[in-house]
Amino acid sequence: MAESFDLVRMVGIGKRYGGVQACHEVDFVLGAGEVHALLGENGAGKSTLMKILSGDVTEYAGSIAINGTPVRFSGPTDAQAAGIAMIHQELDLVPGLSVADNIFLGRELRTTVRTVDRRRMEREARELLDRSGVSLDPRRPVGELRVGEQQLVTIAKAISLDARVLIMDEPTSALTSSEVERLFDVIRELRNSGVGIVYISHRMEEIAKVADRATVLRNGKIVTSFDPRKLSTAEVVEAMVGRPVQTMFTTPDSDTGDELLRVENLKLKARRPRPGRRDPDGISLTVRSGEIVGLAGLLGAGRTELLETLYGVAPGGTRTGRILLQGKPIQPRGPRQALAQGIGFVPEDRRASGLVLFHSILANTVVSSLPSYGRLGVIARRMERAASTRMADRLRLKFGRLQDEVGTLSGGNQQKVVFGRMLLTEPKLLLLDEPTRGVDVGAKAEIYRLLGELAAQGLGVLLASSELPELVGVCDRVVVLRDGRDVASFSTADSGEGELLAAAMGQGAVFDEVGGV
Amino acid sequence: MTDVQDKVVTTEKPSVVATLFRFQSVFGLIAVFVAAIIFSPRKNGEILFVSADNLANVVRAVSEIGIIAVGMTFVILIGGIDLSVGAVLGLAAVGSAVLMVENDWGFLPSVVLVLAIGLVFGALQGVATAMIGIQSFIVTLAGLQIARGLARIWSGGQGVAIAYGDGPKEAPTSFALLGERTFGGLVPIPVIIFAVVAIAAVVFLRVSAFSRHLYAVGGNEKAARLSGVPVVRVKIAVFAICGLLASLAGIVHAVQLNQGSPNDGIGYELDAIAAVVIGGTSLAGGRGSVAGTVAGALLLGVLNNILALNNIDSNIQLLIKGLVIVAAAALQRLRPTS
Amino acid sequence: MTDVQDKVVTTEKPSVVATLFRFQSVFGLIAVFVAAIIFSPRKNGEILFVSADNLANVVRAVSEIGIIAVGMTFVILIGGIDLSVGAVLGLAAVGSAVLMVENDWGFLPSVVLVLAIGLVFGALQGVATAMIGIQSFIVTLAGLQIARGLARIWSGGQGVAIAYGDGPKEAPTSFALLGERTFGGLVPIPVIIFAVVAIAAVVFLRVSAFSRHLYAVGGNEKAARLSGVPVVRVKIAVFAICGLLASLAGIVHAVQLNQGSPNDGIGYELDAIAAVVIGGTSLAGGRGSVAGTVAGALLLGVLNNILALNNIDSNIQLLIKGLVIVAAAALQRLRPTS
Amino acid sequence: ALVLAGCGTTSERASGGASPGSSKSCKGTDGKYTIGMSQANVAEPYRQRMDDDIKAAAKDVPQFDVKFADAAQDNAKQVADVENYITQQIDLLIISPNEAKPLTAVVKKAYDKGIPVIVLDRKVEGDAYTGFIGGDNVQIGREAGKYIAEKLLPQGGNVVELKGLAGATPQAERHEGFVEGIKGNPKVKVIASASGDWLREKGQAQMDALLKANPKIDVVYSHNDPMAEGAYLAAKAVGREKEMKFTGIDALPIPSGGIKAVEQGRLSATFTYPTNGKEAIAAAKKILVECGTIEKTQTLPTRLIDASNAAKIYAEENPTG
Ligand SMILES: Nc1ncnc2c1ncn2[C@@H]1O[C@H](COP(=O)(O)OP(=O)(O)OP(=O)(O)O)[C@@H](O)[C@H]1O
Ligand SMILES: Nc1ncnc2c1ncn2[C@@H]1O[C@H](COP(=O)(O)OP(=O)(O)OP(=O)(O)O)[C@@H](O)[C@H]1O
Ligand SMILES: [Mg+2]
Ligand SMILES: [Mg+2]
Repeated sequence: MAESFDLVRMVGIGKRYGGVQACHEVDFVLGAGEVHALLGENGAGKSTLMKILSGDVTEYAGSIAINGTPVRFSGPTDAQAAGIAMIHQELDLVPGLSVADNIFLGRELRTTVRTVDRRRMEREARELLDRSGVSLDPRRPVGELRVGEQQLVTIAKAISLDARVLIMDEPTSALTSSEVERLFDVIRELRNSGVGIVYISHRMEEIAKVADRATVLRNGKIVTSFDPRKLSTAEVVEAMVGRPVQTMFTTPDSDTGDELLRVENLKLKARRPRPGRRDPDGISLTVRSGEIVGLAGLLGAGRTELLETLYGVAPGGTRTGRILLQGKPIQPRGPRQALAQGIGFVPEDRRASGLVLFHSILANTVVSSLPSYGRLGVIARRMERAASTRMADRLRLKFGRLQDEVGTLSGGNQQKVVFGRMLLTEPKLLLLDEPTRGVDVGAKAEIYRLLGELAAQGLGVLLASSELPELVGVCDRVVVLRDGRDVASFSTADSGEGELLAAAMGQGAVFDEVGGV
Repeated sequence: MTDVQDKVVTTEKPSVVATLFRFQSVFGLIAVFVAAIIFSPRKNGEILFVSADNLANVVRAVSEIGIIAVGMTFVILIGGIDLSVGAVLGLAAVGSAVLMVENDWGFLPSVVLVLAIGLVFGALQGVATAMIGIQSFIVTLAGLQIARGLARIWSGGQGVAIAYGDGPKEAPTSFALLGERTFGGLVPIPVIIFAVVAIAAVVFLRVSAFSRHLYAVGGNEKAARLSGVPVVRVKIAVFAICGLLASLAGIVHAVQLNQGSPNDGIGYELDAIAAVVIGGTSLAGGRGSVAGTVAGALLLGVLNNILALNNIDSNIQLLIKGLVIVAAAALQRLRPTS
Repeated sequence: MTDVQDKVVTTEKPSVVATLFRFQSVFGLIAVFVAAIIFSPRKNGEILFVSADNLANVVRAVSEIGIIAVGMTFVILIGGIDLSVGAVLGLAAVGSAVLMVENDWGFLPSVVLVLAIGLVFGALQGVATAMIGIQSFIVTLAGLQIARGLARIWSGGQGVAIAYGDGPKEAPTSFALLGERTFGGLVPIPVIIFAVVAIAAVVFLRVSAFSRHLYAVGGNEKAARLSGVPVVRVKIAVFAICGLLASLAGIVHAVQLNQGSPNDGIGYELDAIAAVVIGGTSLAGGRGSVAGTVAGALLLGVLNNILALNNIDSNIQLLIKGLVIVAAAALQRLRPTS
Repeated sequence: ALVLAGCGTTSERASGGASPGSSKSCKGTDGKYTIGMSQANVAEPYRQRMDDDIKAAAKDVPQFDVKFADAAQDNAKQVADVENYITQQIDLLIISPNEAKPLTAVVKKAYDKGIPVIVLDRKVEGDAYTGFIGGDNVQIGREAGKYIAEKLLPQGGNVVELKGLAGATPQAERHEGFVEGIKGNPKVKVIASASGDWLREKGQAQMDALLKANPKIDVVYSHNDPMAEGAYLAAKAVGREKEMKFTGIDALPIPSGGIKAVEQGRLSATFTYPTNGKEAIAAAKKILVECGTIEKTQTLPTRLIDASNAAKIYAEENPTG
């Protein structure tokens, strides 16, 4: 009898945020032992739908049944009790608590006298982490971990719930392919033991590999549902965006010019070394004007740290080696100096380091280039509006009014604001750290198109990314980092993802599992 | 996709309610003002509260807290707090009195030096906060004690009385003008000073590049720094401005009370912070306005006045004030989109 | 890949320096303690500061602030602040005196009622913060005024003297014991109460699940909520604990001074916050410890004592205290990992 | 003219012309009068008692309705309080100023509007008030000094002085008088002094250190009773309370006041600092009800309270209880 029920059945789900209809009449079904991919552009309503299922959002229209029993959760605890666990898109961890404490937060293991059983929590945490393929010390405070490691902790945490329904909202956005492979192994294991999994991702190549079924949301409504293994990526993308996306990657007509940036044997010895940080330990590379150079590497290879060092925001220490900008040696001292020299930087985590979410699109766009909109410290509002509007048009930003809070934009559009801000400073060299993390395919294509355009105008770009297809598709050349050193350099014209990955892992062999687009 | 996105967004035309809530910070003031009229004692049919004289008194009484609160708004906008303002007010009051009376300095040099002291004192607190990275609560708590100690030492522990005249040990009569009233004896000069400071601050926050930096630092310091905002300089400048305005309030205080006492301004910091928060500025930084602060200061002034006019017992006054502050803060939570 | 990861992890053995810095919150205390010994006046070759009864005095003098500061640590750990503790102390001191002396209640019922009042008062502030969402700074600023007003009303404005005996209008002699000394007349009972509170708090924070919830609410409220932490309940409980401890300090205060005055504890909130922050707890929440707070409170006590022993001018004392507070806070910034 | 003569015995009206208040104010026994009392700071027990005394005395005058305001130690707040009384058109102002200079202008403003003003405890400057009633802190300090030099330490000895809040006028005056008072006996030495900010617990903490630093203390001269009590508690804690004597000032006739402390043997002596509440209402009655005049300055003498008279005086001051 129980067999005849679906694990999860959501019927007629609706949710409004002010003027935004995040979900509208959505029917969603998840079966036991099924991996169900949820696709859609930024702002399509994927997270909202899943937040409703996991008890995070409690006011909504429609009904939910678990195994045929109607439920209405009044909070995440209820949902957990009903066997639903969710990995949230934003890394929701407590920085001051240890990995073990975070994993068991809210359901701490107790001793017989009701005190916290720290030893057991640490042991079980270690086992969980091992299972998802990371060996992290469970006693380390989460605040010290890198973004990717934190993401692995959230995964371990969700797995530890032994849920019947596991929702993964962009679990891999900060992971490189090896961690992703591990995760997929875990997902397959769970599926085989009857767990229903909802998988949300903007990395199209992952969907075909892991999902049994896929549902596409657009503007809060279900558009279509299909078997991803039977469709090509292009068809999936078309289903999502609603129109064919002709070329994902507009490989630039590599018309490169003079040498713009030269880094020679750059090393940074931090005055106060932080555990887990991988400061440059002998990196040499060059970027020509009009060239897009990729930075590949595994989690913790030191890509972020290299960009931070070049932008002058790495922690203090002794720097050796040389950095030359247009042939002249420079000593990066901080964002102001870097911007003045024509170096722009788009940080990895746009929410934490890029935007003031509750400030307007306008304020966020112009903040780096304010002095150019007036005289004597007085802003000419017309000039600043004009600049902001111009940038929004150029980036094809989707927005209502410039006064809207930037936090109400979808992820991809937020990313464009950070981008646009840097473009307004008219840089010669742009340092990009994971610029498409969490950005949907359509918006990604726009960002790539834009990069191509900029390069054509003579800008040099140094692009760190964890997505190999992106590196291969967008860059002229890719430099591979490992342990803070550059270990290889490829021209994308004549090498593929496999070679990149092998170099990144320090192996000669090629991983054939890592499929292409 | 574009059309739907557009539609989604354009449904967000500011509704009447939303527009109304833009002025939320004055809701409390209006409520208290109306209550004041209703509860005002009457004499011979005249509503005492709304008499011109009384209203002038109300505004005069809040002018010092108001001036301080404008500076405090800046500090709170960058996510800081300044507990030293009351003590700096005392230091400035003592300074004006000692310089003009005991040292026989002229009006201008005294005022300039006193303002400079406030500016430098604030800037030093800014340095400790921005460059050493100590939390501003603790820096300015220490600053409070230091400023109070300096004021005691400078004044010799006693209030320094200010007499006016051209003789020795007399302050220039031009200084006394600051405490007078104008426009037919109705509008006190301190009120005009407060108004000028408030308007200047509002305009400054609207048009200056600096103000964008200030909001950015308070909104997300890390993002501001990466965007090239001179975070350290902004912080130091903001604390310096706050010290400067506290000093200005101290000069106004001295001239109104004809003396500079080292115990002047005790506890004013909490009143100023209350005015700022009631005015809708978030203690977390990045959100708020000077206009709200002015409304908040006036609310507190009207409240004090109406309680006094009705001769409410001072203990009951404490209870009522506490409850009104909570209620006013709760009003701030009524935003349609939270 | 695994090997690389392993290497990354295993390099993280805590170095000697890092271990040392785990106890950073006592650095300041040690520095001030050493300075106190150096600058201590001597009589007949005896270093007055380190004499047993002077040290007992130092700890007795900080016991009230210490008890309050333990509760304040909890509040600050969840990212809040409680400005009402000094006023609640006054309310509790008045309450104990009035109940035992004027109402002739017994020891236990009086103490229980007074503690309950503190608990409920704190809990109500917690409700206003957690459920209405008003910033705790402003809630407790209002709470300060309300508690002070209640204390004034309850006591009739005057301190209520506590006389001991079995007669009417006399407090039970058992109550007087709380102010006595034990262990050969050396260790004051208030010190023991402080020690018990502090140790209980340290143990509680180590072993209880509640403490994880508390750190989580302060560190990342949203994450706490999503993990099923009862955020609202945690907040209310924490403010209730803080009120309870402030009440306990009020009882200790009353018994030490043989009276309950509505003006007791004015300004204690700032001392308590200073102790917490000097002890390394971040006002942003989520990070800190009770052990640090105890060290912070002792630091302030030693500082006050050595300044008094040397008969430093009270104005200079203010300056020195301000500077030492800043220096102690700056010491907290020396962490190898910030 | 009659009224003018009555009210202005010692004062000349700054505003000239009609005598303030009187013609307008005095409506005889049939009138109803609102009196505004502006208190500097009720958080000081002395001032709370002053308000209480005024309240009690006013009960016996059915024509009077007394309102109270508390400036909480803030000059600016007290200015506002007086202004609010002016707005309310009160019939008479009693003020106990927080400080002299800052309140002078607003008191004059009230006085010039024809409101009779009785100033208590601390004077304002000039003479734009109807009458001042107060104690003499220098005199009290002197009496205390003499008492210590002659009665407690005729053979000389070590005195420590616990001072009030730095910057407060009474603190300076009580110190100044004391120094004069002990002059007669050069063997009396003030070996240390500390500021207890008028507070019991500060007195206690300061005394802890003074006891530690000074092995021989014979007398503790405290600027008020609460600090003296605090000092006593500190000495008791180290078992030295019998070695020395304690004196205070204020002698408030309340259970937590100095008279009780003398009666119960903790303090050797204290000196009354009269609150003048009763006298203020008497003066108000004279002005408003009896249309009479009052003295421009009325200084109430201090009284020595020691074990011999403490119980009696306490009973006198609290007739009902
Ligand atoms: N708390 C909120 N307040 C207001 N609007 C919200 C809120 N959460 C989501 N929205 C809006 O609801 C819509 C759907 O958002 P949702 O997060 O579900 O999108 P998503 O499909 O998960 O997008 P992404 O791929 O970027 O994660 C968006 O327009 C978003 O701006
Ligand atoms: N122990 C640490 N404490 C605080 N921050 C850290 C620590 N280790 C790393 N970080 C920060 O984390 C970021 C690097 O982690 P990130 O997640 O970017 O690694 P990654 O992208 O996987 O690897 P890569 O170094 O190749 O970029 C940097 O911003 C760095 O400052
Ligand atoms: Mg999402
Ligand atoms: Mg990175």
